[in-house]
Amino acid sequence: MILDSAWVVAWLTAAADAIAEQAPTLNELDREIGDGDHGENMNRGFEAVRAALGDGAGGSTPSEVLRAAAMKLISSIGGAAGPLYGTAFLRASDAVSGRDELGSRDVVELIDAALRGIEERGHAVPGDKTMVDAWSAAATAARAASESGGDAREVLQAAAGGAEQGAASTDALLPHKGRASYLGERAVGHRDPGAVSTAVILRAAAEAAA
Amino acid sequence: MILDSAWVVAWLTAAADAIAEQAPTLNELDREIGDGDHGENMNRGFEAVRAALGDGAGGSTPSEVLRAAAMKLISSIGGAAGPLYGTAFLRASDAVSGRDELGSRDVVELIDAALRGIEERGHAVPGDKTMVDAWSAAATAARAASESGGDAREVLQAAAGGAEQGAASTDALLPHKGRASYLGERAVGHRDPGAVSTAVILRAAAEAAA
Amino acid sequence: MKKLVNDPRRFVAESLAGFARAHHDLVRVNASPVYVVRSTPGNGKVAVLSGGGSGHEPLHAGYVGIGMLDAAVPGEIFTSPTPDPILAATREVDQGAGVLYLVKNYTGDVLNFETAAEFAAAEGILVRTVIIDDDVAVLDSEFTAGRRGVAGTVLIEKLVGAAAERGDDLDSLAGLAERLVASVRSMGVAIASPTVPHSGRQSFELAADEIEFGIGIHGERGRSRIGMARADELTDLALDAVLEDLPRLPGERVIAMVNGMGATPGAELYVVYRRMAERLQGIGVEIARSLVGSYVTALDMAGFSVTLLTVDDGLIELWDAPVLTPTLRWGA
Amino acid sequence: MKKLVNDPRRFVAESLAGFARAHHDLVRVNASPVYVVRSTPGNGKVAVLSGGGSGHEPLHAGYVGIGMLDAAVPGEIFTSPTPDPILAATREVDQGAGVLYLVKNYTGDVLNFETAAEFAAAEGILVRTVIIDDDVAVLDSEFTAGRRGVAGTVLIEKLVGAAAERGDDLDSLAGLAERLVASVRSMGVAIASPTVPHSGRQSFELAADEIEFGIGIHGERGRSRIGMARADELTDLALDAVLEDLPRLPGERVIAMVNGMGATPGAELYVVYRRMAERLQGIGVEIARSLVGSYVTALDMAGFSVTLLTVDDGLIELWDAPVLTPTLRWGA
Ligand SMILES: Nc1ncnc2c1ncn2[C@@H]1O[C@H](COP(=O)(O)OP(=O)(O)O)[C@@H](O)[C@H]1O
Ligand SMILES: Nc1ncnc2c1ncn2[C@@H]1O[C@H](COP(=O)(O)OP(=O)(O)O)[C@@H](O)[C@H]1O
Ligand SMILES: [Mg+2]
Ligand SMILES: [Mg+2]
Ligand SMILES: [Mg+2]
Ligand SMILES: [Mg+2]
Repeated sequence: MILDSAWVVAWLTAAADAIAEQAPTLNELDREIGDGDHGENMNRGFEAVRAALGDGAGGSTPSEVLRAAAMKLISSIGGAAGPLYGTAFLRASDAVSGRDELGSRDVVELIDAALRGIEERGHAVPGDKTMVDAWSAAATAARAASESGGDAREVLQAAAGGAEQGAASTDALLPHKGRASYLGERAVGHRDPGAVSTAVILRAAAEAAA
Repeated sequence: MILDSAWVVAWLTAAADAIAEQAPTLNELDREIGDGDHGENMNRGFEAVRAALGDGAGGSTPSEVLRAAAMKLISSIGGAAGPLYGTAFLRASDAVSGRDELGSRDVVELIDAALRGIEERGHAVPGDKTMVDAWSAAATAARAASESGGDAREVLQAAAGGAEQGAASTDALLPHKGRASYLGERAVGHRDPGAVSTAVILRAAAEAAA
Repeated sequence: MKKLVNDPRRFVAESLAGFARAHHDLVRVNASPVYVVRSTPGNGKVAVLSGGGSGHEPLHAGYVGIGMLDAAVPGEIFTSPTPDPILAATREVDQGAGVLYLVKNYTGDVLNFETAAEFAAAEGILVRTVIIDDDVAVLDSEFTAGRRGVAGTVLIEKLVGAAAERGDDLDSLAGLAERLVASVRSMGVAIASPTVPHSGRQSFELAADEIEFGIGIHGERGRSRIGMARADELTDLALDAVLEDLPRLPGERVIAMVNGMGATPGAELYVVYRRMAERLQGIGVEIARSLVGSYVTALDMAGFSVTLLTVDDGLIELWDAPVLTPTLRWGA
Repeated sequence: MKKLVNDPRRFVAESLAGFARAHHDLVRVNASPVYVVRSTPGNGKVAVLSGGGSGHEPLHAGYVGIGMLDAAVPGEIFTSPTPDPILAATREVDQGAGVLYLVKNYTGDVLNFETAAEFAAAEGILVRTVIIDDDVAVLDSEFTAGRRGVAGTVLIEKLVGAAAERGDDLDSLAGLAERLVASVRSMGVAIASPTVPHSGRQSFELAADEIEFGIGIHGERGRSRIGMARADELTDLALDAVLEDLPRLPGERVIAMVNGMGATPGAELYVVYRRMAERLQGIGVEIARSLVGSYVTALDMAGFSVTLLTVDDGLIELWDAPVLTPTLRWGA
């Protein structure tokens, strides 16, 4: 499949499906080191996006669809994840504006922009045990795949794999941001829910392109 | 032992010991069909009596000691049992006033007076599943023992046995007075705590005379 | 369930001590015998006194103050106070105009207040007693101890207290209280049992899907054990029981109360109130005033009760009259 | 634990609907987007707005009214509201003098209010934001999200609300709020976990002899898990943590608060208050005013928090100033 606006719609729809399915797991992870609502929040957000896309919102370019989704996420997720994912998708939209189809380099820039957006909004850096760990691992893997000549689909596969590794890497980390940071040592050994939802979303992106 | 004021003191002391020991059982019975405090209430009352007797309160005749105990019970038990047992001991005191030693007929009158006092205060009749069932069975047994020539000690034994049977008889009864009456049918099969505490107190009277 | 207590036998005394420190501007707590009086005695008015077992906080001590109770006499947990503290409080608050006892209908309370009233009369203090029995869960027949006094007690204490502050005499206050008792009904539901401090045991065990319907405020089991249901269904059950029993005319006005049993958060009580208000609107009963919160509790029992009191303009005026107590405050 | 709910996803909406019906004389609840405003707008004054996840009732909606908040914006359970309702409420309450956001320090609240403030500024509405972080359980370091905003929030909302009613301008109100944040500290203990409606699961499991020390108000686990202890010991633990951290001088005055977490009866809170008052007296700290009750909760969590705010005559005057809200009422 070519990565046009239809792909973004397919991605967001696949993400909505996957988040709905994973919501209980995300709630449970958040219950361990947060307040137990991450799955609830993400599900509310992506169902809102799904509904908006159904109403033909979105647009004719990837950038327009991503912007429409960002707005929905900001206005429906709430909590910490809402502004963070909202900013991520806004920046991703900016990064690919004007293009009708995305190539491998565009995908790298899309993910990079999302990562930078989250870092700027939340002031977290890799290693703080947040979704940033998943996004940054995804960005690194995506860039590597693209530089070694991978096509857009391969870059998305790499990003998804990177995000999953980044999420897994949070188990060992001491939290420095978000609610988990209240627990300090007690949070070590637990996986960050936002990093996991990031991996779920990027895996959906890869599958939508497959 | 002759039934003089020393016997009343011995009786009340034995009753205080027995109530203290039975308090958890009485709480438990009351938990089933009341509010779970009967043992607590009776224990508070008889410990107050014990303390008063220790301070040399009481007096030189059975009647005086019984009156002192009645006052303590009224001012320390509270709940339904307080005024009822208080009245019982007041009337018992009146019934034997003036005598230094009690014979079998005096014992019968003492128990009769206590029963009538409780019935007048609480408006319960035998069969209502209250302490009245224990007192009335005790009174009947005491009268029978006295009429068949039993001495005071034998009359007290009979009263104690009667009270125990009266208490056991409450199991099958439908409650018409006190908290248990709120439960109606749900209280059937449970023993009335006040009837049990009555049996405990009258058994102590018999043992103090033995 | 765990509790914030030290020695369970000192629970009532220590809680009152904290209450006294927190509200010394409004009330004075007498340590022995235990009773609570307002710090500024109303001059020359009839005194309104209530009391009963502890464990129902803020009832009754939380309602002592200007425009409500002159004295509250708390007993041990779920145990009526003995006559002594009732008598001592009566002596302190009587100003010659007499004292009105508002007594919840429990054998223990009735007998102990009766005894205190006899002693007070012997001392020449005018005492009238009105028995409150608003709980429709209990069959009101000669084969029971009669209906229990529950959440409606707060409404009666507020209205009668306002009339006393206004200067009504003892007989008219007793008459008012009796009219109020005739026009108030309550029904309660428990979704979790309380635990009595001295026993540390739950008063009754409930499975995750069971509740007690028609409970009192002492951890007694209820009229029946039924399955857990949605808030709206539980509200309907309780409200229907009240409506069936409340003498009323369509188009009439009520004070509507949703009372929490001690461990139920306010947010849940508003879910119940929402349903009750919709239902009443549906049958043309106007809610003139409302009260939603944990006002008459049973230790840490979870659940709620609904109470309706039919009112007219005169009663609404009394309801709106200034009240200044640790728990209820308005207009002052 | 069982709850009085219908559809868990409708819990916040239905509870607010009941709240709106019960308090229509004081507040108006906007259904979509969801926010609560006082029914009588203060004319020309600076508007004070707060909000955050639901589940902390009566915070914040219960404090909307004369002399306290002009608007409250409740999110889903334990989830910060999104920028839209914050912006909509901001538009409604702004009277040209600007709007002060009082925000509890949680990443979600901070980011969503920040976003709303940017939108509001773009529309030419003056907005100042003050972050409240009174919870000493959390290490205040760059390695954490910083301290949480907990029970102290109520004290700040009352005092700043009174100053706004008095007519203070936006900058001085922000300055006052910052001074208050610097002089308030809280510490909390959970003896039983809350249950989040949508999951139906307890946020943490505690054995009968365990408690969580240093908890927040979202069912997060605390700083540490320790053994259950007597009320006085638990009070000392919490109070010591507060005293260690609170910048203070001997002989100074405080507003002292014992807050219930949702399922803890008031009678137990007074046991805690008793101990706290004795301890403070012992070290020569005068309790100028006090607040004991469930004012900032975590659904049906059981436990308490203690809060101290150092005050002077000026602040006591603001505390005593009239307040007329569904939850706090005096002088009006
Ligand atoms: N400052 C931050 N920077 C980046 N990500 C963050 C930050 N704070 C929180 N997060 C992410 O947000 C997730 C929690 O989201 P969610 O549970 O929906 O919000 P809340 O914590 O408000 O309940 C965390 O797992 C973490 O990945
Ligand atoms: N009207 C009555 N007449 C006689 N005995 C009664 C009456 N009401 C209650 N009782 C007795 O009192 C007992 C309960 O006493 P207690 O538990 O101490 O008081 P309360 O019911 O106030 O908690 C009952 O078991 C019953 O025997
Ligand atoms: Mg969360
Ligand atoms: Mg009892
Ligand atoms: Mg009792
Ligand atoms: Mg949250």
